[in-house]
Amino acid sequence: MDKDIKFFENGKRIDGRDVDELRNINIEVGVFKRADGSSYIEWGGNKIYCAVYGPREAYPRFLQKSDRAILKCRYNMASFAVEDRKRPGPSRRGVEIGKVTQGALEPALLLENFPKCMVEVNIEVVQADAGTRCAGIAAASVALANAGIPMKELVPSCAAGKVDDRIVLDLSKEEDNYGQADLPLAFLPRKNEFSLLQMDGDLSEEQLEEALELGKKGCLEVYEIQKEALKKKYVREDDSNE
Amino acid sequence: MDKDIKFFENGKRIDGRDVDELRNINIEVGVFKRADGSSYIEWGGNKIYCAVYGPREAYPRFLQKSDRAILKCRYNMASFAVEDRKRPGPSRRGVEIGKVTQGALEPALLLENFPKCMVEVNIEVVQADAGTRCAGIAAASVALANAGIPMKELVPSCAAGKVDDRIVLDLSKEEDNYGQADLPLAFLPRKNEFSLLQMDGDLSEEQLEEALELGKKGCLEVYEIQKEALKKKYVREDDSNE
Amino acid sequence: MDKDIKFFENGKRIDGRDVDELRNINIEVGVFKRADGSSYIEWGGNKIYCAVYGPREAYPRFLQKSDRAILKCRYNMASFAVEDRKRPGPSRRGVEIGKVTQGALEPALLLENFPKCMVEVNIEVVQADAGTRCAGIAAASVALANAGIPMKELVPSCAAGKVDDRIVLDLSKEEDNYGQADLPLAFLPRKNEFSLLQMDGDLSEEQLEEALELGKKGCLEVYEIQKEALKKKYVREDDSNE
Amino acid sequence: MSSVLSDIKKDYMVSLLKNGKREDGRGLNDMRDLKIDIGIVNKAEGSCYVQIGDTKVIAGVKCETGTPFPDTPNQGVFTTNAELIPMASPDFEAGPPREDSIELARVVDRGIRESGAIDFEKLVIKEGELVRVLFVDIHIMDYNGNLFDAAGIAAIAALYNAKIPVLDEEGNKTEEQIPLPMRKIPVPCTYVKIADSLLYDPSFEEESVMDSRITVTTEDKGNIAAMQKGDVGSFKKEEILEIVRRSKARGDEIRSILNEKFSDMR
Amino acid sequence: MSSVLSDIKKDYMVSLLKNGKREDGRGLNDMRDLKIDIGIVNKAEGSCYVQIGDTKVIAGVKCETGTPFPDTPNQGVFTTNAELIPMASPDFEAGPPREDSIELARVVDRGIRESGAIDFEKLVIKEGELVRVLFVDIHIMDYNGNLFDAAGIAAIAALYNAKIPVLDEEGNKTEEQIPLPMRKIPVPCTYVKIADSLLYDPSFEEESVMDSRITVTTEDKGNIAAMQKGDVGSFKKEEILEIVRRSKARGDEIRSILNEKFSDMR
Amino acid sequence: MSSVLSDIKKDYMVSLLKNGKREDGRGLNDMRDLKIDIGIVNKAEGSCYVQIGDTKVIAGVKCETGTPFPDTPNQGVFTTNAELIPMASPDFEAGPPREDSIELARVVDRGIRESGAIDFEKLVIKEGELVRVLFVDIHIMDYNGNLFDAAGIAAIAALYNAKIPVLDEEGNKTEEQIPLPMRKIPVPCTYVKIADSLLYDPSFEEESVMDSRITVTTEDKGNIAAMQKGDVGSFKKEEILEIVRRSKARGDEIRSILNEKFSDMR
Repeated sequence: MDKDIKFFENGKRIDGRDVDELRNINIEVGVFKRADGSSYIEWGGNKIYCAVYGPREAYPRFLQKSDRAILKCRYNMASFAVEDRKRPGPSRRGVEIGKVTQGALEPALLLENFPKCMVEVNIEVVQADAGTRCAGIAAASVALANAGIPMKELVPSCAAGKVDDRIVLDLSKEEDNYGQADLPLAFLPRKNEFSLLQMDGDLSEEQLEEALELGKKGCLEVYEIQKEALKKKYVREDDSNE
Repeated sequence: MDKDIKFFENGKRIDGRDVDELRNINIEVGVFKRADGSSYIEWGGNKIYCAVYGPREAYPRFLQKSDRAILKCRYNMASFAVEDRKRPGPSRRGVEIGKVTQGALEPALLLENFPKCMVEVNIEVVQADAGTRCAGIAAASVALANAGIPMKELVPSCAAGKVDDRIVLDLSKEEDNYGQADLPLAFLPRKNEFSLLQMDGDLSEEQLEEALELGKKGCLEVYEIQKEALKKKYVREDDSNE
Repeated sequence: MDKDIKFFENGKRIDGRDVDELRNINIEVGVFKRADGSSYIEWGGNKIYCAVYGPREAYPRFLQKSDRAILKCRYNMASFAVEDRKRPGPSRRGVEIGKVTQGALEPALLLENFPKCMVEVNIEVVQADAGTRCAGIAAASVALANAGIPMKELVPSCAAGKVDDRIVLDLSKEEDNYGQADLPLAFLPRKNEFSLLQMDGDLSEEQLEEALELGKKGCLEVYEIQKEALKKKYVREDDSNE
Repeated sequence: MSSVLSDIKKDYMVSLLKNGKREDGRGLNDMRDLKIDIGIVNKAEGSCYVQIGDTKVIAGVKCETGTPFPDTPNQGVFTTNAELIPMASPDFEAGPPREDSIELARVVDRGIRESGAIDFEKLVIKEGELVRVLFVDIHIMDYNGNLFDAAGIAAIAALYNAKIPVLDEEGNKTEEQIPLPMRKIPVPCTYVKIADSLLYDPSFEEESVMDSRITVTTEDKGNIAAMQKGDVGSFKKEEILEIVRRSKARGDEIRSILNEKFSDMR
Repeated sequence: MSSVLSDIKKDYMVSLLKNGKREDGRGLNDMRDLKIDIGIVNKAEGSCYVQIGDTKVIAGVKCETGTPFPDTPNQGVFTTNAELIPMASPDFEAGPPREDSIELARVVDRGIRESGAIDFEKLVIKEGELVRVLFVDIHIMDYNGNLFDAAGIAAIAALYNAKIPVLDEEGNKTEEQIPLPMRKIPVPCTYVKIADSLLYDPSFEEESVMDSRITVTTEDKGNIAAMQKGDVGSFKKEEILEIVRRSKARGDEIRSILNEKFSDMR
Repeated sequence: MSSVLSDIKKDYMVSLLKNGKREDGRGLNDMRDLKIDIGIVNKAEGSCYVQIGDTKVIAGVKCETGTPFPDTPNQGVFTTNAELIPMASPDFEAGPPREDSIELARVVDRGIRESGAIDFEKLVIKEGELVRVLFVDIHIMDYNGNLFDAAGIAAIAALYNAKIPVLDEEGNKTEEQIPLPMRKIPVPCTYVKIADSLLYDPSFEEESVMDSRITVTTEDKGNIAAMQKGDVGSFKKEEILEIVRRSKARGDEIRSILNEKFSDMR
């Protein structure tokens, strides 16, 4: 769906970034009182909240698993988060994103510690600007840590993509709409494996390899931001406890 | 939303009533066989049935309260009850009216006698002509008595309102549509408190006080009609038992 | 709803059949692996699959009967089974057909052998060409036998109808659309009773009697086809077991 | 009902039936008291309250304009809806229509549609573009058996009661009103079978122990316009024909009651 | 909460209230910290984040064009929706709007509509044919009591924040933008009654033991535009009038905060 | 399945896999028998029955006309729907589409859409006003693993099978029929990982113990059009690239089978 758009000028992208550069990301931890864990992420123009509840008894009961907790992930977009008003309530797109979000986060969690329980992740997109699912996963992983859910590692996430035949990191809205491919990824840094992998568009095998490498690099940067956000939260709390 | 309507002529309202005069009200008790209690009210052009079931075990179970019965109130309007056909099934308006109806009736009931149970009130508007929620509450209270639900007192209900800057009792359809304020009330005569209070339009503090006074007077008249209806029912039954 | 259609020529119907002649019917047994019993029927232009699950514990539990299994019948039409695309998902027509299908099949089953259980019949119309409910019932009865559900007898089914004032067997699409009456029947051969009987159109008492007779004859022919299909299945299996 | 209690009740009924008696004292072919109040809802285009014994239903007709279905450009649109509201029985739940109310609505609908009761071509305003859209909504208020007959009678009477506005050339409503183009009076008659006895107009108690149920809708000439075997069970050919004969006679009686009321209306 | 625990908590609160104190140290007529952030979502036509204590809500305004309702051909369309999303409380479930969120949306809606806050006639593009359609969507993010006030303040501020495109003669959007035709600032004030004490701005804990609740929405002149007694319980006339008086004063304070923010915006 | 049984089964499979074997005797990169029957439903514009081992699906194409989406006025509309009907598995329930069927439909949809298989511009009748609206509906009849590949193959074959009526200048259907404007044949290939082994075309049993799943859709030139990691688990970069390489080869084989069938069709 290429339009007549100039994606690069003097080696820089439309918004001035390098090909391997993330947008600005800021994560706050513990933003809600009711939730067991919560976070707020600003990632480029994305504004996303995440609240985690659990572990608590899984309900309805037929969902319970005898050997571990189940993870429920709900992704919702506010009707006013996008240019054209979205109808309130669940959408097919949101249901699928909830499902792949669960698949991305679950490998990092020690759910076997809590049989018959559930852990609920609620992701609320208040402003959307390309890459909401990755931003949501990154925020959710931090909120899960904030809720004290035992985990092997944090799950960073970010997208690679192809515009104008070049592989770039973290597509902007314009690159996403008119580019050639989008590859949302989540990465488990210690396990060195991808736990989110979707793609649509057109990629050769070589381009895929390049995109995976670039995406991994991006995820590792997000990982640092996630750790920093948690550190800031707990150091601050320690300070105030003194 | 004033229109160019003459609401008063020679001190009388469009339908010939005085400002503090109710429309004609007639209540029948025990009109259904299956229900545990029932009633039928004609109030002006309103025609409303009410059926009460219970107390019986609350279902689904997670609704049960260990220290008292729950009260469920359902308000439904027949598709043919209004000028423009209403889509069959629940509406947002109906859901809210069900909720405030519950709030209006519950203070008068001794629900603590029936832990884990539910009492269901079904209000069916067959013809609507302004003031259906008040008429429904008045009918429901009588049907609850007919069902033998223990209660502290009956709950009369009626609306006050403002048209042409004057406070009037029991708005007609035209007064409701083009008047300045509507104030549906339910009143607990023994407790001397209001258990339904909604209002929309425009009222000064003084007008509110006047409207509450007038509404209370109206409720007390409805109270007599409710008692009369029950008396007629049980006296007639006693007669026929002799 | 007669159109200017010539339904008979030289004593034959539009598609060349005699008045008492069925369309071609072919039934295959055991076409699915997951289901406990299954069948596929081609009946004229109808193509219908049937899968049976059970007996297994009835769910949700409040459906359980203490003295017998319940029978659930689901009739679904693929969106592409008809000329004008059908919206996917349940329709009012489908719900009613599921209900009468249950009523047609249940008298032949020994459901009292399985208290608190359920038997589920799923009928999927992949191509529709008049008479799908009868074809579905005939296929379902065979699939129930294939699932080993104990039964008193098979339930054959077929429609009689009236076109051009004559009683005919097994209406074609054109006869159904423009004919004068449709009478879908299911027949219990041993009990000599009808377990499906619906009718719409215009029939005199005498015409009804004639149609019931003709329908019974048709059902008995379908009965032979059902038995043949089961025989073929089990003889073949016995062969392959040697 | 627990099956033990149900068995005991059924045994009792069967022993009564052996002597040609029913629990409420009626003969096998008797109807409970029938009460028909036409025109009770003045906001509806047409309405009717029907009471058969303690079963009470209300039907209302509303009329809008809309586009015809593509395959019937020269016919008005007709929709029947039934609500088994929680008011009517402790077993009815609120929410989307369940299979019972769908079957009820569809059986009533077919009886009216297939009998040719309404001249649908007269509901066309502009062929292929604009037609009258009729809604019959049936509310079950008190469920004590035999909903099919009560709903069917209420629906046809509400249609005969209905007045719709005459439209001017642009399709706008005028003050003038006309009745619907009605041609026939279909009447449904419902029988249940309990241990080989055929009972007309079943009560709630009878329905709870019945072996099988059938509804036959006849029209003015005595022909059958619709039939529906309901729920479980099965019927012999002879039983079906016997029920049809009785339904014709019963239908004629109810039709003359209705006809009288309709002429009172004018 | 189990009723035993609930009783103990209520006893404790009542004993505090006897001394004019609340669990969190506030006076009976005090509001928790109020934070209002206007214009936080730039994809929305207007938006506002409101925090009252730990209760956090976001309201967004979107504007489309569409046909007016037949009975108000000369007025724009206005719709309020509230989502009590599972994020905000362990007790909120996803799915169709429940009665609580419907009541919340309808009370906020009435406050704005009935106060005449919006000049609906100025939202007409072509009378009877094309009007602006306004949606206010309210998301409850963290539920710690007093949703009505938080949602009502967020909604009116988002409306004042909203800019909509000027349309050319064919009804197409131009680059130019104008604010909505706002006229008034309705402010809801919610009180609960616990054992004869009237408490402004109830916390979650207070709501969980309250006897009754009431919301009074006043407008700029001090008149009442909407009221709603919520949930169970009842109020004396004197209590109602006292709450109205307090709500007028409280409403004026919040209105001046809002007015200041609105003038900053320009 | 209880987790104990599941563990035992998995241990058994893993021990087989160590020797490069699968429960059903296949090699790790082998597909079960593939059967493709094109054009089995003559009421559909296009249709295809696909069987992979015991997994059976049917896809049908219907074509209507309608308005394009506002942001793509020069493109037809394409919708994919999948129904995991209760027929196919004791675990599928009737009702609104569950997350599994939504994911299935969306993955099939993206493979077709993103590969450019359909020339959507040729589906425009009048730009911005009237376009062809294509529906692909996929019915899962018997669920025995690997729905993604079966559904994806059935969908693309049904589209190639489809004939739609040529429209005259007023947009009315003529007798003449043309095939859809198809350009490419996207083919999905699904692999699961069980204890570090990568298995093509997983059976139901294999899916029930898998650690992770991935679907790669390639198009005619060998490029990737869509990918989806499904369910839990994770993959190394090298595993992903290995699966992509195998999917290209496997995709080519299936494409040539399809191409042969498509040329038979003409």
